[in-house]
Amino acid sequence: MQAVRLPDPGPIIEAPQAHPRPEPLLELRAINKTFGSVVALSGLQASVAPGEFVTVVGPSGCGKSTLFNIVAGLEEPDTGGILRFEGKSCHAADLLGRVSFMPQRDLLFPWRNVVDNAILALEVEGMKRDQARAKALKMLPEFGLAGFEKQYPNQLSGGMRQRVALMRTFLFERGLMLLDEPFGALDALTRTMMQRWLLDVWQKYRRTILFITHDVDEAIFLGDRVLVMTARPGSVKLEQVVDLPRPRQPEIVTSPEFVRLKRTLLDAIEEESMKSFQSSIAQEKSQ
Amino acid sequence: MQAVRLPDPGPIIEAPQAHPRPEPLLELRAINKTFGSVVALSGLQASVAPGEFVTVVGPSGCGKSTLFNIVAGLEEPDTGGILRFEGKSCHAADLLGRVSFMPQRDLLFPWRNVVDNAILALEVEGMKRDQARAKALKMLPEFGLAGFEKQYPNQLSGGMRQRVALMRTFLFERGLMLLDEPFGALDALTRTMMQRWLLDVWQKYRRTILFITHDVDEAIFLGDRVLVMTARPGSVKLEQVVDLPRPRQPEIVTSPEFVRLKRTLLDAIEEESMKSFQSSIAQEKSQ
Amino acid sequence: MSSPAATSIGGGRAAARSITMPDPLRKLIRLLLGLVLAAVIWEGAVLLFGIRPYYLPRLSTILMAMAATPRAYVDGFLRTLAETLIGFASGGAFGVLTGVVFFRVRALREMIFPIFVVSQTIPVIAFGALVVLWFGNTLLAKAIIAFYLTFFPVTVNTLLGLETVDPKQVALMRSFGASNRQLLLCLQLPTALPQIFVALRLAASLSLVGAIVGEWFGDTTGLGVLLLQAMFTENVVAIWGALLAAALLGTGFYAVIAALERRLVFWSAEQ
Amino acid sequence: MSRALAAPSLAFQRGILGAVLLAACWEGAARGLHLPAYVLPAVSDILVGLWSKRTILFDAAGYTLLEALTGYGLGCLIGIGLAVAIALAPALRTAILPLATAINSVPVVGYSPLILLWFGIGVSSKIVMVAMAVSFTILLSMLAGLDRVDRRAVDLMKSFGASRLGVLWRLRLPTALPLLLAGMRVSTVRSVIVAIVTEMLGAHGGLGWVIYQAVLQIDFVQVWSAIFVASAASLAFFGLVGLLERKILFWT
Amino acid sequence: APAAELQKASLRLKWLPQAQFAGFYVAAAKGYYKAEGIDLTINPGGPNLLTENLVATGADTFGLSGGTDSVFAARDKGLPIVCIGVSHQITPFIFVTRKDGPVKTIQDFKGKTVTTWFTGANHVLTGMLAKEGIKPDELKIQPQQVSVTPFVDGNVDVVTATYYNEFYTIQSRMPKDSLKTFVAEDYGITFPRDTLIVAEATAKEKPELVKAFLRASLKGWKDAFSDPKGAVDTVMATAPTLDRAQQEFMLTEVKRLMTAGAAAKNGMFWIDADAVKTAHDFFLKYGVISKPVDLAAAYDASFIQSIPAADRLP
Ligand SMILES: Nc1ncnc2c1ncn2[C@@H]1O[C@H](COP(=O)(O)OP(=O)(O)OP(=O)(O)O)[C@@H](O)[C@H]1O
Ligand SMILES: Nc1ncnc2c1ncn2[C@@H]1O[C@H](COP(=O)(O)OP(=O)(O)OP(=O)(O)O)[C@@H](O)[C@H]1O
Ligand SMILES: Cc1ncc(C[n+]2csc(CCO)c2C)c(N)n1
Ligand SMILES: [Mg+2]
Ligand SMILES: [Mg+2]
Repeated sequence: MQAVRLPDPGPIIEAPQAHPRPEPLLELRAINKTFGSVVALSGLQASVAPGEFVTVVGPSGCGKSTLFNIVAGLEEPDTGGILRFEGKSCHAADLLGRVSFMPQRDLLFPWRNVVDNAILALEVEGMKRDQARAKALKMLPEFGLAGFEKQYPNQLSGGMRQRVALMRTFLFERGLMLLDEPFGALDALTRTMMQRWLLDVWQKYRRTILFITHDVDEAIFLGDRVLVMTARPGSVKLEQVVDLPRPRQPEIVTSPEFVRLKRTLLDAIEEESMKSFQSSIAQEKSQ
Repeated sequence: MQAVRLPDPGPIIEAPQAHPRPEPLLELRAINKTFGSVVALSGLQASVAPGEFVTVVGPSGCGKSTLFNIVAGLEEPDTGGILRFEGKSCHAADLLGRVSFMPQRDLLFPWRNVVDNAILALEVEGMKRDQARAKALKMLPEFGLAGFEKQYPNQLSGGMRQRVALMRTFLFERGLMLLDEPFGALDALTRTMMQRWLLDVWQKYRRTILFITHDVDEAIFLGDRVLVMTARPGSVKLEQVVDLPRPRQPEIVTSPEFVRLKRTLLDAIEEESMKSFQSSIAQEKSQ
Repeated sequence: MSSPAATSIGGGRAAARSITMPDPLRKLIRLLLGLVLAAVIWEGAVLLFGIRPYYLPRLSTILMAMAATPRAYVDGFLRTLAETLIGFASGGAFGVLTGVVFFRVRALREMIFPIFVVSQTIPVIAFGALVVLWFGNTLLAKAIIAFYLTFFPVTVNTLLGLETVDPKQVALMRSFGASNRQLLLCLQLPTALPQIFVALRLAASLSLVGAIVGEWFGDTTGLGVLLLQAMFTENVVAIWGALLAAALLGTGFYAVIAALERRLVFWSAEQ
Repeated sequence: MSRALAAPSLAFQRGILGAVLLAACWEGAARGLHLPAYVLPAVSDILVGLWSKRTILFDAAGYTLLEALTGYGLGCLIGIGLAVAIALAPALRTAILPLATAINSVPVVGYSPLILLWFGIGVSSKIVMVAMAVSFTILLSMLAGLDRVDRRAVDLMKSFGASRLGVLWRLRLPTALPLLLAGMRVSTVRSVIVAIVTEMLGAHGGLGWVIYQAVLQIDFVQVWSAIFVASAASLAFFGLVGLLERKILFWT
Repeated sequence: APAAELQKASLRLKWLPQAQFAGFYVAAAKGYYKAEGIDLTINPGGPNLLTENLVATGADTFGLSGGTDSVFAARDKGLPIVCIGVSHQITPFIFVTRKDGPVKTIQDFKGKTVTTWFTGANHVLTGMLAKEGIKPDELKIQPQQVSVTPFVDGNVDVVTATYYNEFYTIQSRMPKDSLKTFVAEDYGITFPRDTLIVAEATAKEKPELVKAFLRASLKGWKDAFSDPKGAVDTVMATAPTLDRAQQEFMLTEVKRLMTAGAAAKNGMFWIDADAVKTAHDFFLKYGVISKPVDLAAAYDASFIQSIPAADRLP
């Protein structure tokens, strides 16, 4: 099924067609993933160029986290799919330790303070604690955490926890960052603040980011490109380039171009949501 | 401080001014509430007309839930405030059992199945189980729960749980319904579905509803009127009538009138959010 | 149950399982196989390594000794079972009751709870004479010791469970106009139930300890008597016999409580 | 702030009040009903007896605590070791867990005849008994703790390239700590009681031995004095581990 | 007598059912107590239970308690109990060593490891040593455990045994004739053990009950000795897991202990005033009791003496 498109919502590229940029950092082709009798992903294609900020939206249970788990090296896709990273074909397991992954919840360790949580990945890599801490301390102000380095997670607000988790991900300096709904647990207002702040940080470090969200406003506000996924089995239904100027201002969300993009995406998502709503509602377990 | 307003966003009424409808169902005047040294509400005024759908937005921690607790009879406001319900002045405690209250989380009892959760309030009232169940069973299809009556909450999706909680609230037939962020825990797409469905149900039963949310889109999409609260200590900063036609179509969220209303509200909220963001971030505990 | 949830989530595995045989039967067979295997290892090890019967007799010797005087073991088993059950039931009921009372009346809790704690640091066996003095050589006396060991964990966990009740849920119930009694029955006790069952499982083991120790205060029937008798006549085979009977009783009772728990607090099993 | 300070002190006062009331009832019953010492000695007599026999009781308490603490330490090591082994090699689980549950459901006192026969009447049999009683509790609570780990947190660690051991050390062990320490706290009282019970069946010394001897010498004041000391020792041990627990688990 | 007129009473033993108490079980099984108008319950003992205590408080009517030593101790502490008969007329304990071991005479105990029970047997040992001029701290005296295995394994030089119980176990686990024993009587010491006791109140208020109990018990014991196999059957009906051979041995030995000394002439449960006096003086000397005990009040021979001699002799 095709997305219903309003006239001229910007350049739209069909999913099977590869993105035209020259040397993608990550490339997925014909990726399938089956869990027992559940087909989570089927024939998924996507690519991410270096320095790009790609957002992914799709109905609940469509396989977004599964996609991330594959790219993070945690799950192997079914045989037959092609996975290329930094120009070389590889197995998912080869990616373990090569992309920096931030899961759906912050997953801070309650027994580690802010700094020690932030340097977790560095420690696993084998860096000396002192060295890692020094590195993290320098970064704190940028993450709005200056003065909080000795605090423990249970002393932080949801927004701050999320920033610590993001800092942990940033400190694990890898070519590709995977962010799985980092702001999903935040209330709408805090969320807006965090989005603006993330763009500031990204602007500065220019990492390549693949970002999952449920929120269409968020997907447009942050991304260079939005991938809309189909209902399960998941594949890419629509790739929407977001040609809004950067740096993006908060006011942009009520600008006509933004609203037009939102309309396009909403229509595509609507169709998929409707498909999966009735079935997913019966099956998806809470928490 | 006043809200920054774009030209002509629709009729705006200053907070201290009473809503002009004749006989309000609920009226609050000069309500204060202090917890120890924390002033949660200060000089709050508001009124709700019969059959009206009023939405409330405001920064986290501004006292929205406190307001609801007072109206539900769970907290007594500080002395001096005026509380009128169905035209009569009363204490908060008098309202216990007289408004139907739906708290921020679904709070379903995991040991009760769908029907038994739905009839909880009826049982407390003293209705016979069989009678209550029969009543609930008739309502199930409307709430999209037909065939699920014997399921337990842990077998339901988040959206379904929320509908069971709503059904419990509807079955407790009282003049006023208080819904405290009923969709806060849902993902954005499920949430959209639930909003549409709620409007359908409301259209049919025409209950008076006071509805808290963090999401401006939601507040506009659902409400006849939006109350914007100030940062703590909470009071009503802005009352915004939403003069969009009903029944409201999903497409309305990208319509120019909608976007204009959103802009007005966002500006007002932005100001308050900014005020409370830096302080709340350091103080608010996670979870 | 054929909920959509159940079928779709575990669909693959359930299907694979159902090809072989129903679940409980499979479990039972696996259990029996495990027991037979353990028995063979026991018997084999004793023969193979020539372990002195003084340290570990052959299983067959033990079973034959038990078969020689089956009444002693059957009577002992039933008697100890009765003591255990009475102590467990009364301790459980008292534990829940005090838990609720302590939850409701803070002053009482602060006055009495510390005494409860101290009572649990006293080795019962030390005042066995007092128990006989006060309650004689009755079944009741043993049950009381089982009770003494049982009630405290239940009190603690009931209290813990009641305290985990979500204040928001309490507010919800009160907004419906619920009375204190309705609050307790509809919300607080069900919420505490999983915690209470954790304690009951522990209490199942403890009540058996109480019954056995209670039988050391002069009695003629019971697994504790058999154990003591065997210990002081240096009859290792009889010690093992009594131990096996106690193991059967202990494991069986524990399994029953655990099964009851799975049935009654079905909702927390998923977590 | 002031209320927060006042609340625990009120609780403390009530606790003291409860203890005083109990002691008064006891004293009143013993004196008022002229109960002889072999039925129930008065509290005051017990305290006097406790003071006059303080060296004997103190030595005995030391003896018992030595057994209890050594057994406790050993039991903790065994329990934790087995749990970690199971965590590292899940295949072990099916072998160890059913066996442990079966052994654990038999009352420890049931094993005392065998342990006394095998390990003699000295301290070693007490240590073994305590270690047995403690290790199962620790194994089960540690396992429950290790299993409580969030799968997603494990995935996160793996995505950082952490090995099995790295995940265990940095994630699973800290996650297990709260349940482990709760198990350790509960086990303290148990370890002292098991040591005393085993001493009563045969020993060279210790509080259980003192109680046993005192009964035969018909010295019930001494029996009760020893019980008081045993209770105090258990409470001290319990309090110490509880304190340690709160110190270690600062984040809960 | 019809059931309605039966008087309820209980007998507390010093330990679990075994042939050591066969006569009482036989009397109960054959209805001798009922015939005397007593509805008797036999309550076994256990670790940490003290017969004197239970009888003094009235929890039990009759008691078969530790021995003369524990009766003295009880009287010394003011427990109102009276001894109405003595079962074992001579010391039931012996001290056992290996024939080929280093201990040839009691002088050789010096520096050796000796285990004993601190429940009365220790006094016998101290007495024997004292007669030989040895102080207890010259040897390593240790509490004896449940098991005789440390001795069998050679970890202990001298072990304490009762004739009827541990001595049997040792003999069954070591070659015959490899053992040497030291007997208290050879050193001029006799500690009569297994005393029958009642509360002072019972003795005073229900002398007929006491006499009836003694009559029935004596009958039971006479039957037990004339039909040992039947007596062991009766005991094992209560405690079926016991070892028959050991119980038969025990009954033989118990018969020897119960009919030794003055009992040979005066019959069972005879209270030998001389032996009691000797033991009393010994305990006083070694501080086991704090002050002299009124022997006339503590040992009341009138009940046993009231029974015709023929009924007392086995
Ligand atoms: N390990 C697994 N075993 C079996 N099924 C799985 C497993 N992981 C995921 N699934 C199934 O695969 C589908 C896709 O799951 P996934 O978590 O990737 O969805 P998602 O798009 O991230 O959903 P959400 O938006 O709710 O996070 C779901 O139906 C899920 O139940
Ligand atoms: N029982 C109480 N005791 C002390 N302080 C309280 C209590 N209830 C609420 N508060 C405080 O009052 C303020 C308002 O709380 P309230 O829960 O009403 O905010 P809210 O607007 O509902 O926030 P949110 O959007 O996060 O739900 C907060 O600072 C909170 O900490
Ligand atoms: C007279 C006499 N004294 C001690 C023992 C052996 N023993 C040592 S401790 C104990 C248990 C409690 O007293 C037993 C039976 C015996 N057999 N007979
Ligand atoms: Mg996901
Ligand atoms: Mg709230």
